[in-house]
Amino acid sequence: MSLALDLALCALILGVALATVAGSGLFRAIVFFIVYGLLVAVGWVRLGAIDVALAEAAIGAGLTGVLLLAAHGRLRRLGTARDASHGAHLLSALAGAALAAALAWAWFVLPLPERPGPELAAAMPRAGVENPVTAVLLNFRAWDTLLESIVLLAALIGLWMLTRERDWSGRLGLPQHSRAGGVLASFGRVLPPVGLLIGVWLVWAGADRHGGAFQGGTVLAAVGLVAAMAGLVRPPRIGARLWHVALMIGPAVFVLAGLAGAILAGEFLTLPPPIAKPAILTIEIALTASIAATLAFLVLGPPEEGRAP
Amino acid sequence: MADLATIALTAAGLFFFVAGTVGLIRFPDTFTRLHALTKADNLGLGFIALGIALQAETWAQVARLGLIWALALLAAGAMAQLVARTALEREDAE
Amino acid sequence: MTLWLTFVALGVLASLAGALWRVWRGPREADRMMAAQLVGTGGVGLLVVLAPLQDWAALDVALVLALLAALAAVGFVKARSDDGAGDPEEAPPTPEMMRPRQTRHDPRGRHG
Amino acid sequence: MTGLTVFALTGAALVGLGFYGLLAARHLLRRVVAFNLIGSGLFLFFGAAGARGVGPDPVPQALIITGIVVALSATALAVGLVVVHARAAGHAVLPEEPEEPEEPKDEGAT
Repeated sequence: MSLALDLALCALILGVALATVAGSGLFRAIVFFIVYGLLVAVGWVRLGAIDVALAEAAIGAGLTGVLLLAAHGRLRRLGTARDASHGAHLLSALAGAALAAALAWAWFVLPLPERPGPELAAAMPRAGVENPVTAVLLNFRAWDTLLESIVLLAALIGLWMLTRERDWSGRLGLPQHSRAGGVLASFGRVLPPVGLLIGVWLVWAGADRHGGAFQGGTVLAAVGLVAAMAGLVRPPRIGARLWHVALMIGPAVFVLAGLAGAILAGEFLTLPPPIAKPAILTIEIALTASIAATLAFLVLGPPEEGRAP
Repeated sequence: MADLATIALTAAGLFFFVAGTVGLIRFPDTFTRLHALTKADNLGLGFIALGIALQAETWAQVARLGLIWALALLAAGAMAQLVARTALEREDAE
Repeated sequence: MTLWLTFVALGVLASLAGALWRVWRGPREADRMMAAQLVGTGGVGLLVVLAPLQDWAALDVALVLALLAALAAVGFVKARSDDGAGDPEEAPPTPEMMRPRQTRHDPRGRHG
Repeated sequence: MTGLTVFALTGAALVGLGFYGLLAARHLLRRVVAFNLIGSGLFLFFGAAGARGVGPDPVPQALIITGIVVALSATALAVGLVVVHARAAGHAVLPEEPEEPEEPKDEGAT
């Protein structure tokens, strides 16, 4: 019976993906992709990966949708949102099918790994946190996470480099406005306090249950976007010093903690057990701020001259 | 007893979900569809959340279910108003 | 109980499939968008049902989904406004908008 | 166990679908979306592989979470590039190779 549930869910996921790829029209593809993110989040819950489901729900069903819809709007105003039909691409279809078949074959021949990772189970008491996913992210594989937070910054710098000369000193994204007292403005007033609480709680709970800097940061970014789109808060300019601090503090604190580990434990990014818990919490809070700011700015896009309200 | 109530409530919730979808498929224009779905799916989610709340193990779970429903109501209300207004202003047909 | 809740979850999934039909069909962008909204509410409902079946932590995911349910719709009305940053309520209602609903027909009002 | 196989095969099929979309789609934004499908399919495959045995393995989960966030940042950069390209070139559709491009469908003019 629970297999029926998985089969039905996966059939829907595949159907939605097929509609995204094969349907005509850019807008339809975008809406299907938003729906796709939603269903995949449910899929992650079925797989028992709640931490991933939280990230996918916030990003796949939330931020990506805003990003793509805004891009569609920009392209439409440029007169370039028309899709061209691509007919039947036999060769591409064959290539896709071959790739899928190869992966399916790999699944059946893949050797079953030794479960659960004995090293991880043995190491958990030294991690400083109860949630094994957070322990992996911020302690055992901290290198990955540190470099990942730098990749985010690199993407943001790349995006900012696309700014037109005349827009450079403007505020990020389009100048948002809304009718005072209207539905959008009221919504933008009611949602952020609740979202702020949920985001902070996700970070806080991430140490011992599900959640963490990535999930909480994404939720905070989404909340900030709602407030910005409702015209309640104005996005900063590229040169805003305070926001530079917000963008950099995550990686900076991470590196500092890594150096502290190098001094105390003799190896960069190794957190000795006595300081692991406070160190992880500090990194996590700083990282949340940086992730939230970076993701929100990435979705807002480079500054653009718009019609004055 | 709680199980029976859960079954009745989730059945009602499922009914409203299906009714909302049927309305979304069958109704003739954008605005009647909008009406059908905002009414039906919010009631559907409300009944399901109530039914599941009876199975909850802690009060924190009940509170979460209440918050989920409140957020869904807020989102659906705001979204229905805004999308309807957008649809009124623009006669787009893809 | 498990059997019944699984049945409810399957029912919600079937209802989602119906909403997906409307995303496919449109015909207007608003139709697709609100069908996607229904899928979002359905996804929240599905997660709520999964909570006792599988893991109560599914409620946390449902909470995040419910919180961000309107994000895409807000993005849509924004992107659809004249400058991509406006609010559909800013313009005063036109006489055309005030006409009784019955006279307004979908330009390509196919249904069924 | 079988549920995992369902998800893994779904992931494999998603990678195939996304790859097809990446090669066949002509609008640049649709290629970006197709690329995201590939990534998401790989994550599902990887996640299912990591959940075999006793329970979900936290190491793949952690990698997938960072992967999802990096995918979003790459998508944002790609979308920015598409918009800039459309602004500069006046179109965002790749030309059909040899034959006459067919009349594009009207997609949503106001």
